Amino acid sequence: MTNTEVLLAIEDLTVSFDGFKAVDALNLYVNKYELRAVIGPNGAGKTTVLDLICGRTKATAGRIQFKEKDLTKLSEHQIVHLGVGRKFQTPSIYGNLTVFENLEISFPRGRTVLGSLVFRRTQDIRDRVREVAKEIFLDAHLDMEAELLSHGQKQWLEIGMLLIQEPELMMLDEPVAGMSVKEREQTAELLGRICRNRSVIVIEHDMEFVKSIAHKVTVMHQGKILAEGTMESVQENEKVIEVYLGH
Amino acid sequence: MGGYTFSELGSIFVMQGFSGLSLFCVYLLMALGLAIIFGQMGVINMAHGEFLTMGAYTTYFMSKLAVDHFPALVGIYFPFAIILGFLIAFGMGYLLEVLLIRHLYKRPLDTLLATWGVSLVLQQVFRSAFGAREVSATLPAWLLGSVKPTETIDIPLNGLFMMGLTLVLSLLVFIFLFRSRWGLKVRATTQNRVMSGGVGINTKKVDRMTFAVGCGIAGVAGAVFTTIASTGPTTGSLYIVDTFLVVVFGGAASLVGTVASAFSIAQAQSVLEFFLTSSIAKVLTLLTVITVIMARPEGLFTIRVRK
Amino acid sequence: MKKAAVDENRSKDGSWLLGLAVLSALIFIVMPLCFDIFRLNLVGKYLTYAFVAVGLVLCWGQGGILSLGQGVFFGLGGYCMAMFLKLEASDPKSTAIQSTPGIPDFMDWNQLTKLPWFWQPFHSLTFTLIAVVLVPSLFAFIIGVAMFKRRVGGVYFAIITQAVAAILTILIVGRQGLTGGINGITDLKTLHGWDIRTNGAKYVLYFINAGLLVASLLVSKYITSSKLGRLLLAMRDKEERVRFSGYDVSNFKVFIFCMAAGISALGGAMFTLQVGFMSPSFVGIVPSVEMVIFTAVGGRMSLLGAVYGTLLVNFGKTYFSESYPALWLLLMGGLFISVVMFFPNGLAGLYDQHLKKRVAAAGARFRAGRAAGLKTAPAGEPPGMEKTAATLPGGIPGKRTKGPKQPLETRP
Amino acid sequence: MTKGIGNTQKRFGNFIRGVVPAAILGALAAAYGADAKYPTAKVMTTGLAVTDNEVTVGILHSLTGTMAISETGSVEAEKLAIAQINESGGILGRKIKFIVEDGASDWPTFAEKARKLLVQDKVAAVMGCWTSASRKAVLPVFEKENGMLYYPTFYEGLEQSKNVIYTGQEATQQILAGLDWIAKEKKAKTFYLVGSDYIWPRTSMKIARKHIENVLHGTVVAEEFAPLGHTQFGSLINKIKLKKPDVVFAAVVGGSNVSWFKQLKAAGITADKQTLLTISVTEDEVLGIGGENLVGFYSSMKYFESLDNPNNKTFVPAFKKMWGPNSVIGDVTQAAYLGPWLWKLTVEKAGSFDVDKVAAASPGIELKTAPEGYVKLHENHHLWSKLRIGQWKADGQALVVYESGLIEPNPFPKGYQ
Amino acid sequence: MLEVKDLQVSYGQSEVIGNLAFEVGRNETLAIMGRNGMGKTTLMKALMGILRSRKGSVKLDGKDLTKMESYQRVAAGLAFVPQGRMIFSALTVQENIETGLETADSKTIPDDIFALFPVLHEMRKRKGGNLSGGQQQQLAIARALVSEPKVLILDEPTEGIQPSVIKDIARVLNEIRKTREISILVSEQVLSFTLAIADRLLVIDKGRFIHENRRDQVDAEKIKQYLSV
Repeated sequence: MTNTEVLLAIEDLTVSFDGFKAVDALNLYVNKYELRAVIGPNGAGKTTVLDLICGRTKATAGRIQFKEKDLTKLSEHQIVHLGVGRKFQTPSIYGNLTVFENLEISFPRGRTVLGSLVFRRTQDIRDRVREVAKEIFLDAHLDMEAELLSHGQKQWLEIGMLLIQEPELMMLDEPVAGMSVKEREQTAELLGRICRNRSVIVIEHDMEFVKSIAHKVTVMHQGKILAEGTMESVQENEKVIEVYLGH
Repeated sequence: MGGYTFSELGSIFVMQGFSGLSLFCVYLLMALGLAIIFGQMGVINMAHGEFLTMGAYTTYFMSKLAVDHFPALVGIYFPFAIILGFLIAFGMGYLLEVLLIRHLYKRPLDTLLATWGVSLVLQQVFRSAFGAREVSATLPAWLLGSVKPTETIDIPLNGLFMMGLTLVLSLLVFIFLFRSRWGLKVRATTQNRVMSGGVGINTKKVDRMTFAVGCGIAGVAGAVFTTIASTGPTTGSLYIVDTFLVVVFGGAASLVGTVASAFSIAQAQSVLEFFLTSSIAKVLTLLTVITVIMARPEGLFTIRVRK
Repeated sequence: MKKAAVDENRSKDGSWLLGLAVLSALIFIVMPLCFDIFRLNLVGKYLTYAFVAVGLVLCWGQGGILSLGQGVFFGLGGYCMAMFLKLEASDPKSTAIQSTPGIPDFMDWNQLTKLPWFWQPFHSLTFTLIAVVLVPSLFAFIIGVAMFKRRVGGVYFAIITQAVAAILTILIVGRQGLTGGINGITDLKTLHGWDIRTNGAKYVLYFINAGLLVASLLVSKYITSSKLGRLLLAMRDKEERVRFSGYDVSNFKVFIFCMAAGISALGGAMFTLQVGFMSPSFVGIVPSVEMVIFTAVGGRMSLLGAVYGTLLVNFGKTYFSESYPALWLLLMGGLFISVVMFFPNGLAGLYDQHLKKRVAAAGARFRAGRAAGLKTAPAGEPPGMEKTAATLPGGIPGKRTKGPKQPLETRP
Repeated sequence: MTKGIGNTQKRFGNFIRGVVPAAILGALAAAYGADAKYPTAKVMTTGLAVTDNEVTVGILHSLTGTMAISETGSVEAEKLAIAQINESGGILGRKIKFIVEDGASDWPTFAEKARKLLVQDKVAAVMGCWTSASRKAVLPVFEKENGMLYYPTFYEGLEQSKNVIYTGQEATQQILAGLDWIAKEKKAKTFYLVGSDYIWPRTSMKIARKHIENVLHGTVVAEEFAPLGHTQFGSLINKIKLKKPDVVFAAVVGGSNVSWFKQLKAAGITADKQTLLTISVTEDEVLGIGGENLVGFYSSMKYFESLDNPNNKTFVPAFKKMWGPNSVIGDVTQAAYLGPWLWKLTVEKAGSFDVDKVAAASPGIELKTAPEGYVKLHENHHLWSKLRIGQWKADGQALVVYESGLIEPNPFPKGYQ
Repeated sequence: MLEVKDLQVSYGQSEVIGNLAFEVGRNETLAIMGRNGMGKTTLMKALMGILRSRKGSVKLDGKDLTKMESYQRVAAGLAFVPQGRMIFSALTVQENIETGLETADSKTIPDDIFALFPVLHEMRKRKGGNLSGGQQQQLAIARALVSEPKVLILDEPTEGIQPSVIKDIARVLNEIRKTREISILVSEQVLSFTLAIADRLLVIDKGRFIHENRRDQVDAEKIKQYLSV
């Protein structure tokens, strides 16, 4: 890879909790328009890496370069403003708002106190909300209270809430958990579309799904990178087989 | 401080150190019960001060009983008053948990409001039962006066007693929490309520007992406080904010934190008071506590854990 | 479908405005007609507490920020006003008996010979009126920035506000040469030469107070129905999500906390004017908690409910303390407990549960009848059956659970 | 607990037995006497609650809250005085009826209730208030609505109003003679001043300091104020030990008082080693502090329950008969007892209930039956009274060791401000 | 031994499992297989009384557990090893095991537990949170075993665990079944592990059973198909 293509560069990233190193001197580079899958056993530090990138957890040491800026010094909303979106493991949506309102509230306008006071629902917002809703297969449910959506639909909605902000890097923590086969297929297709003009990091357990989407796979174990490469090369890696893919 | 001999200054230093320690004991006694209730269970019990008052009135009542009817017992009633103070506060705490608190575990801030109401009710009950006047228990002679290790040093007996009791009580709480089966259940429940049920612990019963024990400890604190302060219907409200600050400052879930925080707040307060006026000392101490909480929102003694 | 939602929103606001009209009629017409000036003045006093309650609906109900120190802002507003009035009452002529005429009496008693610097600007009414709102808001801003930027929240914030109230009380009481101490600032007489103690003045002040309250309600309503209001609700339940949608959560909390403080301060200033003095007993913890209770009784999510709650509790307090002095604490305590236990949504919740459908149905019938005459009747559900009210979470910070309880743990 | 309840019942029984017959007698007397000599239209021209056989007064004290502790005694004394007045034929042939209002230890509530008493109930006079703060809160109300307040507490002075009669002592009456005595008796030169942090102790200490420095030519080694409700005096006590003053002059109030004396005793500061003069301890406070913690310390008051004079010999039993044998009578309680009596004498002198006339007639009123002895109302609406120093005994009573002559009230003392 | 009838569980409006019925025989090991999100964990939690079921009944040895709280079910003879182990990370290993003694007759940890898991004996003073995943899994099983259950319920015991340890766990489970004569109900995604321990397999999909096999008749290919996308 050449330097110009790198969107996210993580170097020597370390975070320790009470002596326990959840992420240990990690180096990770994600290119523009790349879809990267991160896999690894529970407790390998996958979610913690996402937490570190999006500012939810502060690093003990190391740097996270995103578009020439060091994210470790920024707060969560600043990181979002730079173009990083994050979906949580369990879908985090506003249950008592409608799908429309969920998307609207995520629309990047009126983000300041004053802005939100004078915010009006204009036609361009309506159009954009519909557009995104269509993309995440929820255009028929715009007025449904989000609480009533199925688990998979909630996952989509959260992805939609990121999409509407047009981030350059999207991080998805287990996006297909709880989805039906058909929903998984749809999600795979959605991710394929999404990463056409942005980079995506996906944490997933479902190997088949990872295989179907990822350009490149990173395997994590005990806070470190165990292997990196194509799905095939990773699957043949001895160490990986030992800790993870044994079966 | 010219004009004083070295030994005089030394004595003052010793006595000042002792005042700081007494204050530490006061704070710790107040906070121990709350550290269990708030720290372990997350219940904000604004009526905690009233459980303290309960213990104090128990002592007063016992002392009156002894003075009026059994003068021979005046010298020895006090330990029994402490035990009875514990039992009464424990019983009332148990009742409160059953009637009120258990319905509110999911709404911690609402327990604050409801228990505030409880504290109002209890204050009025005290007032109706014991009158609005402040009362004072007649203390046994062995609790009055001071020991004089040197000519210039006076160490108050009640302070010593309080320290001894604080030590014993802290040890008991420690044993209760860390060395008993019961404590094991409490800690398991605090860590993971669902899983505790899954290994066979009756978490509701644990809650009830934990809350009651916390209240009982407040009762003991109240009984002990009769040696240094008065008892009135509103006595408890004097302590409540300080108590919460001690617990919050130390880090709600950590018993060691509570001890450390009681110690540092007491020392700060006591030293500042010696050099400044009491009011300013109090203001400065509170401000420091707030600033520290700002810097460490989870309190002094918390472990950074993975989210 | 979208159209229906818009209509629904509009009718939601419509029924709120109707509610406001009813409340206004009660305050502006019914109360003055029913009560003599003594009682009306009392009502006026209660209504000043309603400002605090409205502020609490904003920051507690909407924002999930429980402050147990709102009395601080009420008090600061009141003190600003009282300082101006005291300076006016302390002209050299009426204070000729003092060693230093022309300064407030309590300063003279405390051997001050010069007006302290921070009292100087309160000679100006314009400055005072600005300070009444600005000083408490600024104070709230400092607390808010300090706390919310550091993500201190929930119980911790509540306890810290109590500590702040305690600190301020100690300072006011302790620096009595500057503040009047525990006595407060008393014996206030005139506002720009206008005697505020006369019955006429009391009427005027009552109506000004009522007017300001309605204005505060309107402003608050605007805030809660703006995107900011929705964001507050959203961050109350899912703070992380809001943060990761690119919002600086602390800014919004600071804003709503300052708003609440400013509104409370207005109440404080009107209190000073109507009652004729200000004392540190409002800054303390007890009144602050009582004001939270007013809000809880009214319904923590309901702006109008806050006003009703305040009036109800205070009428109760006055009535019971006149009739059964020893009982009112018991009743008050009982009220706290029962509201929390049985009516977590307060009066507003009761209204929603029992009366609303009927009122809404009646409204719908009325409108339907009227609309039928014009063209087709508006279709769909009755306008009062808004979904927001029904799905608003009951308590903080946990939300009302639906169906089976969610398991507490999540996967690690 | 049972004992307390029993007490209340007995008290109430006594009250019924005492008051009911008196009321009937009073009413009878009124039915015959009032119209003839004092027609209502003549004795009252301002719309007060005065009928042909009744006149209404208000009692305004804290029945709840922190101040209830102190104010209960005053309410009891005022009720006793009213019952006795009614028993002896009432006032201008009219029986006194009273309305009790609760100030709830909250100053705005005092103002609200004062306004209610004056505006709604139109009471002819109000016996009430205890703290300066509550008085300051109601003062504008009384001046605005033109009411009459009988205020019982010793206080800081610096006030004088047409609408208030101060039956307690102002600061100079309580402090100066006391300091003179202790300076002379104990050859005291150095003083340590300690008070609660609010206006009365601060003003009192200010006056004390001026007197010590300018008149007694002594030294004030330190002046300390603890926040109200303070319970930890360890550091302060150490400071006293360090300074070793000849006299500790104290004005600590409320619950703090108890902690203060208990901790003094515990730290070994007892009367045999340290002279202490307080202006804030009466028999009421001793009940809370415990006599054993105070033995040998001095209080500067105008009245002690143990006072040996004929008036007091009848007053104390009457009080105990009405309120139970365990009740105690402190300085303020006695001063509160004077209120209704002074008012009765004044009304009878003026021949009218009208506030203006009562205010005008007040100066010069003499009450010879006061438990504290002879008192006289000054033009400034304060009382001439004596100062007494009591030394506390373990049983909670004081031994009066010094008594001054009648002292003129001087609420605005020149040279002390 | 364990008899489940018409069990139905929902989150809010969405039904997660509907009308499940099955039985675990005495001394039988039954495995329930299925992909993530198909309702395995929900079923396990419902059996333990952690989730309330909307309908249906659970009987253990003829005793109706349906209305019981979790701790009562444990007392009645169920024991639970949850997904993700859920050990009490701030308690020591020994304390963790002791929490399981609540319903047992003995109040000290029986020796055979440490014989079964020697590594736990070595580490008994360590905090549970500092153990490796495999050790935690053993700890969770030990904690469940000390309550002397009739039925042991394990929810995805192999998740995130190294293959060598997985083999260990299989061995231990088989040993337990033999020596203690208890029934085991286990939910799994790993077929090899399942085949090593289970007498019978059920496959769950979208909250319903779609396939059943005895171990000797297992059609591995078919089950693999159900388990993959």
